[in-house]
Amino acid sequence: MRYLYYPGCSAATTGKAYEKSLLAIFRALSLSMDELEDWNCCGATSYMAIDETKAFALAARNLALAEEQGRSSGSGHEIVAPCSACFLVLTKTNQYLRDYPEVRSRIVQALDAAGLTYHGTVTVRHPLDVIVNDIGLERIEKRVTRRLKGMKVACYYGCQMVRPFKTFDHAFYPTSMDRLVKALGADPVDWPLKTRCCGGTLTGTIPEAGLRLNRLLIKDAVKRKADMILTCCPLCQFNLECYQDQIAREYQEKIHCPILYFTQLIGMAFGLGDDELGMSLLFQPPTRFLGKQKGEAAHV
Amino acid sequence: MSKSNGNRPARIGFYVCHCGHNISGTVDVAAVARYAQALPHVVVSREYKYMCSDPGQERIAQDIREHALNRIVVASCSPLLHEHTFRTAVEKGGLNPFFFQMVNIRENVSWVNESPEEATEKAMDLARAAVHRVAFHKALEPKRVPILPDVLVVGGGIAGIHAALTLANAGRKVVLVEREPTIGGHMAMFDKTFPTLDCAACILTPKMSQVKNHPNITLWTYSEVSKVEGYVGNYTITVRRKPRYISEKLCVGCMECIEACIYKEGKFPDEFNAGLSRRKPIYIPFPQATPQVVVIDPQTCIEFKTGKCKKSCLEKCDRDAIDFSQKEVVEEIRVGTVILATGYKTFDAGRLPHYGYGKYDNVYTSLEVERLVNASGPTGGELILRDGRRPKTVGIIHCVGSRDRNTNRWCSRTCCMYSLKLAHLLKEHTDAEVYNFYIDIRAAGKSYEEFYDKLLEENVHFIRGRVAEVTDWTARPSEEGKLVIRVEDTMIGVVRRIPVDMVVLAVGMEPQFDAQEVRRLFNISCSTEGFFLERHPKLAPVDTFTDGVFIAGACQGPKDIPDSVAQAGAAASQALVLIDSGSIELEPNTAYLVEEDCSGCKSCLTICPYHAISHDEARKKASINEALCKGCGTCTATCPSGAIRQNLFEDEEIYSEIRGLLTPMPAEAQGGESC
Amino acid sequence: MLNHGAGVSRPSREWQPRIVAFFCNWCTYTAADLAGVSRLKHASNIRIIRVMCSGRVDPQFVLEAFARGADGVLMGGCHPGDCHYMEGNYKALRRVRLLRRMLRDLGIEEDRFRLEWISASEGEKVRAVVNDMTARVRSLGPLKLPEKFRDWDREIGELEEKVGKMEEKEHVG
Amino acid sequence: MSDKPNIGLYWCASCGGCEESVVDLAEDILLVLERVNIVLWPVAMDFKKKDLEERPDGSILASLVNGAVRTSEQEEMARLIRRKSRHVMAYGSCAHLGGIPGLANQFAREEILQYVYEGSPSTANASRTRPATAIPKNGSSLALPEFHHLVRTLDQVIEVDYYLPGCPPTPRILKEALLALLEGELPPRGAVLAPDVALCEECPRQESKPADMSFTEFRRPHQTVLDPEVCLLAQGIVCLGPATRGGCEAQCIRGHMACTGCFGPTSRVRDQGAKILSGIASSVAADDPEGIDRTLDTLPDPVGTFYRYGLAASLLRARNRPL
Amino acid sequence: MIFRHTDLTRTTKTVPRLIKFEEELDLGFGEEIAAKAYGQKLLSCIQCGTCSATCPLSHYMDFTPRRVIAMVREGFRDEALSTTTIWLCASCYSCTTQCPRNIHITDVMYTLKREAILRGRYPKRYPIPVLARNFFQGVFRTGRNSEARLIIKLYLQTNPLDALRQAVVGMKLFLMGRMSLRQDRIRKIDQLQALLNAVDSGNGKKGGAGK
Repeated sequence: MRYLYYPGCSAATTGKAYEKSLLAIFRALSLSMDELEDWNCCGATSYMAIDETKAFALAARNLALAEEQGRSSGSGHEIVAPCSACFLVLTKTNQYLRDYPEVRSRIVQALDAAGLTYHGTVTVRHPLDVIVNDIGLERIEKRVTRRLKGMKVACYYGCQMVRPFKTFDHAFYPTSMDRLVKALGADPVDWPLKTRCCGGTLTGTIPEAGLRLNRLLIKDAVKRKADMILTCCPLCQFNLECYQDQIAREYQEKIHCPILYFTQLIGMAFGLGDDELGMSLLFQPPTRFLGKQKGEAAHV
Repeated sequence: MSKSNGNRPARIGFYVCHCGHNISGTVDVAAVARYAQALPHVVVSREYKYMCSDPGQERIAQDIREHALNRIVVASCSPLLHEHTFRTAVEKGGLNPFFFQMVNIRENVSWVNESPEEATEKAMDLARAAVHRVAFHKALEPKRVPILPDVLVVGGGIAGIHAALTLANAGRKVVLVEREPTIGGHMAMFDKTFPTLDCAACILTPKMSQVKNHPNITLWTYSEVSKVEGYVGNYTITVRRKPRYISEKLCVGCMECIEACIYKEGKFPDEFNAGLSRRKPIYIPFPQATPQVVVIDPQTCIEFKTGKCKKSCLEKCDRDAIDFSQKEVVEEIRVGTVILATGYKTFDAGRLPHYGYGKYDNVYTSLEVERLVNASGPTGGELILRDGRRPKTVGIIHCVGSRDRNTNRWCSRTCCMYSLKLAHLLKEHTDAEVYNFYIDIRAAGKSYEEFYDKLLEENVHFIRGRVAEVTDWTARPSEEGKLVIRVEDTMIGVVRRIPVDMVVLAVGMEPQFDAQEVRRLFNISCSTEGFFLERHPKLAPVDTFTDGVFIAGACQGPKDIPDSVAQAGAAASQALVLIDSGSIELEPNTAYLVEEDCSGCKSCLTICPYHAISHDEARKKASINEALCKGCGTCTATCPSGAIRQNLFEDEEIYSEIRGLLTPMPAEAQGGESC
Repeated sequence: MLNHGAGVSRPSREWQPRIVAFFCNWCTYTAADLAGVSRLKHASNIRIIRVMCSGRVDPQFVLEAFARGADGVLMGGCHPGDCHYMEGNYKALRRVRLLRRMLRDLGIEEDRFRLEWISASEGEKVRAVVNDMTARVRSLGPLKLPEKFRDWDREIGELEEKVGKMEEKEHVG
Repeated sequence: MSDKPNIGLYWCASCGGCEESVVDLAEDILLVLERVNIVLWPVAMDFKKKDLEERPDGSILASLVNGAVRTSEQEEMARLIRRKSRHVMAYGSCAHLGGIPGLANQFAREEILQYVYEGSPSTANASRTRPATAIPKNGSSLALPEFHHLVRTLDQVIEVDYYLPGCPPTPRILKEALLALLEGELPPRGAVLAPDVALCEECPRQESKPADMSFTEFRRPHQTVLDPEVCLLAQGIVCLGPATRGGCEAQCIRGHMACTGCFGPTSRVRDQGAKILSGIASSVAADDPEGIDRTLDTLPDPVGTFYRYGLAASLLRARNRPL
Repeated sequence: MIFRHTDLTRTTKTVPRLIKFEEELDLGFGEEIAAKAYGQKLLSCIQCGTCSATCPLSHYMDFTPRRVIAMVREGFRDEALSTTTIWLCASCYSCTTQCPRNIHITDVMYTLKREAILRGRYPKRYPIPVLARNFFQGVFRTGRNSEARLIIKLYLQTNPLDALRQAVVGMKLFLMGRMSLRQDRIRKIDQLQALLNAVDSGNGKKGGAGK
């Protein structure tokens, strides 16, 4: 199975650790992804508010490039988008192009003007889907060299990976990441907030709303004795991790919870090094736990 | 081309119906009448407000006599609705009823087309086709078949029970087939019934024992229909009777054997108590089960699983009723009519994970609560939750799996009322604060609104809003240890979080799990939702499109007890109408063979699914048994040399209809005054 | 009441495809009734001929319809497994598969001839199929075989007389 | 001699086999000649159009015309014969149904001319000469007949009184028709002078046809070793016998060839091809579209198979195409 | 704040009018918005409130999403476009997924945002449209989004004071290498601009940014 890879704009900055760890575990599984050449911003949700057709056009350019590159290089017609927002926008564009003729005709025209064509053959995938459903938990489990025994993990899916398109898991009670965590030897905590919104860009635009959303997520996870929250989106990770000090200040309470990417946790279980997984890029490295784990690693 | 009825030239009477405004609101009826008047052989052309009314029908009969008409065309509604009506009118006028053709300009035209021009043109096209076709019609004699007087009732819930008793009391022999070990259905599980709050068992169990004891009723529980053959008036039904491993004849229901079972306590989920209690492998579903016969579940019985049980039950039974070697019995019965009352199933609340059913102990379905509040239920009527507590606050969530495009679109009709009833019972049992979360309260039944009124005065909370989630995520210390219901109070326009101890999910009604198989078995249709389809939603609510098969109760759509009983009575009387008429006229649309045209090519033999066609070896020709023919016409379409024909759907008739449809319209509809 | 005067004027209107439909009594015709009862408006181009079963539809009827001026022919039957007569719809399906091939070879586009399974409850599907088929046939343009036959026959003498005779021959009498 | 009734024989678009078949009457032809005057028979004797024109209208008792009508000359002759004859008999499949020439209705006239005068591998026609209706020669103009757009059956051009089916009609069919004509015992006009029951009735293999026919594939005779006794359909060979009039004494079947339908349909059938299609397709074994298609893939040319003789007489008459 | 309270101390002088006259409404507004949101079945809303209850932000909105839908349906155009609701929508799609009538409420919110921008009906310096516009312009110029530049711009344009508050986190990110002022560019920016301009000419309407 070969995939195309769409990093998205945050891969180089806030989501650096995500990209590093994702590529690291792919290497560890001897899988490769070919980066989509000359990809552009997916359009993100902000774009929709200004001009939706242009947002679709931006996404459609990526899809068109992917179709062409996949065909000429043999990388297949599946493109992996790790950022949930990119994943949603590309998926949505794909579906709306299929379902709404008026969207299709306008986008086809615009693509044509730019010398591009798109036939709708590309499938957009999230790496969690690829890992759980294509690679399979059995293979993951086999590759684990350091079972993460005793680690309690709150799996946070956020919104845009599971909604509104029923792509590979339930919109409110997804289980893919929980099953993955189990396969790594850790314990997922049952967490009703796992798909509750982190606030997205509201943390920046309307902090009083955005921070509250973050606070209740972290507090409830901690209350459920989670050692960490696992995320699958750069923005979710950023929101949950980077505002903890600010929350602590504003609400005058202690708040501390490591926020990792699910790919980093896989990497840990695979025994990959901290550097490879971008652990140093975290505000709150799960040091306490890593220490505990290092002692046990030898036994596995 | 020659005309098949060459004796007299056609004299056609054409009638177009306004159907109030239903047709004339879109179709220019007068123009259609004028147009038809100018068609060849049309002698009389009229329009009328309601052709199906007495004066409309009388007009046809009178015109036949006065104008020596020999063919009639009526353009009105669907033939599925009124073809029979008009054929009767034609017959009254002294003509063979099959010299008639109906044009559907309501369902097929005025109701589906908006432009008056297009609708009128279409109506004219269809009228022309019928005028062309009717000229080729032949006189036919309808086939009459006798109706066997016995009736099969499938399903022993309240609808099936009521239908069976009605027929039995009218002196008919009834076989009642029920899948479960006892009759009673869902109603037997209910505690009280709305709006009167009678005890469900008190009104149901006498009827159950009547069924058991009625000389005209043969009751086969733990049995399923496996095959249906034949046609109206003459069905052969195969019923498979599963072994109970207890002789129904010998068992007196003393239940000593249950006591004696080596399992000292119940171990397996009790179906009757919705899984809230445990039963043994040998059990009786509930104390008033009918028949009062014990049953052994081979899935859980040690003897069946290992063959090494000491069988203390066997020793205990002094009537030797227990028989581990009992086998399934296949019975075959012959009946003239069938009533299907196969009921419904409740919506699986697990499909909506955000309501927490199966995840949080204290989330219950309404059916579970019925058992929970019932004196003979798992807790003896005490309201003790799964975690042992008694609830101080209860939330009842309406419309779970109803009115939702993500699950079921329909309203389940009963949930509002039973939720009110449960609210009352819960308050009565626990004095808890009870919240109802509803979208709309639908209390449209006799004394239903009054019941709602009563509940309001009982200080039950009514919050208009559909619940988004039930969660154990707490935002305040006051919510700790509770389930929080998150809902918009749409009356106030604010989102509320309401902590409760117990959540009741008012689950909706769905088609029975095997509705599709039953439908195929009895050759009837289902509506979009999967409930059995009635012949007409208003005029034939208990008939199906298969003659002699009637439907009653919730298998036709969500229904409460009064409606189910009413429908069961209606189905029974429809069956009686058939039985008492002694015979039924069948549509004479059978295939027939013109023997001298047949080459004996055998192309038709495999075509007939009813084996009505055989090859006569001596004459080297095909031979059609018209009694077996059901009139699909597939053989007629197949016969490569045109030797097989079909009454009512002769090649010539259909060709002329096609030709009539497509003959170009004269540029200007001819003048000529319509009568 | 509407009043259109003595005749319905038509020539000014754009070309409208004419689609002849053969619907089985038990499923598709009932579904068409349901579409009516549910007031599901759809294209008015369809003219339904009721037969008991899709198995009754003789391929000759389809050809006759085209030859008489239909621009499209639609057949409707019960879903596989649901035929009121057990398997008439399978017979229909087999004939349709072969007839489509033959029609294709005879220059009649596949979109002009269609078989759909529509159960009694699928009034919505009737609307969708009728609309879709009308749109497809409209985009193919008129078939107009009768006009074509006339054009073809213009090369032989005394066309008028000939046509007159043909019509006389087929007159219902 | 003059008291004997006059008979004409003429051929249009045909292979000549029908002319040949008259000779197949063998010694019976002498009996015929004893009773009639042959006043028109271009293939055998020297007749000019003008001879026919000079005859009074209706002076010929019957003309047997074989061949389909494709050219203006054939049309003109047919009309002339019609005028001069009291009875016109369409003789043979081509006149009756269009016949093999009728298969040309799958192609446009231009396609045919292009292929025959330019495209075919054996054509040497550098100047791309095409037949024309007027060819100037030595100051005057030579007229050639017009090549019509369509092959037509005889009754699509003139009224026909009787039909003698077959490719060619059997001697028995011809003899019986002539006897009926001479004895004045003809059936009502428009009749096909052959039995109105399909061929299976007289087929020697009828009994071997199983009651439960179902096809998984169709075969051509060269693809299989045929059982000489068993129904050909039962062996997967497409045989048009069930949809074709009898009267040919199943000669092809006796020669181990399937019926190709030359006698045309029975009187109840309007379109022979559609009807045999219905009969055969209904018995395909598969009931899913893909399975059905797999079986039908073994029947590559449905038009050529089911309309071997009848395309011109079929409901659609020809492949749909612009003029 | 949940309700728009009337200031009781002043009611004696100015009593707010709470009546709506039919002539003040835009009766086609519901259908107009429905059409712009791909024919969403807005009109089939049964006002059950699921959208509001499932919305993680509804308690910050002046009107719950359900009420906005009611306003749109009934033609309360100006009111609907002036709500904070449409700006608080974080595109989490909970409402869309749970709506029992399958109304794509998130798309409706997008449509309303666009309408509000088009008609200039949003508070000046309101961060969300500003963010959107900056985002839009940045992508048009370079093909990619630079988070750092976007955020800095946003704070400078809306609330410079807040920028200071955020600076701590920002600095930390810069130091870790998780934030950079470098602007990525795609190679074929011409192609991308041609594409976006083609959308404009195809629409015949002006496209917000880039101009």
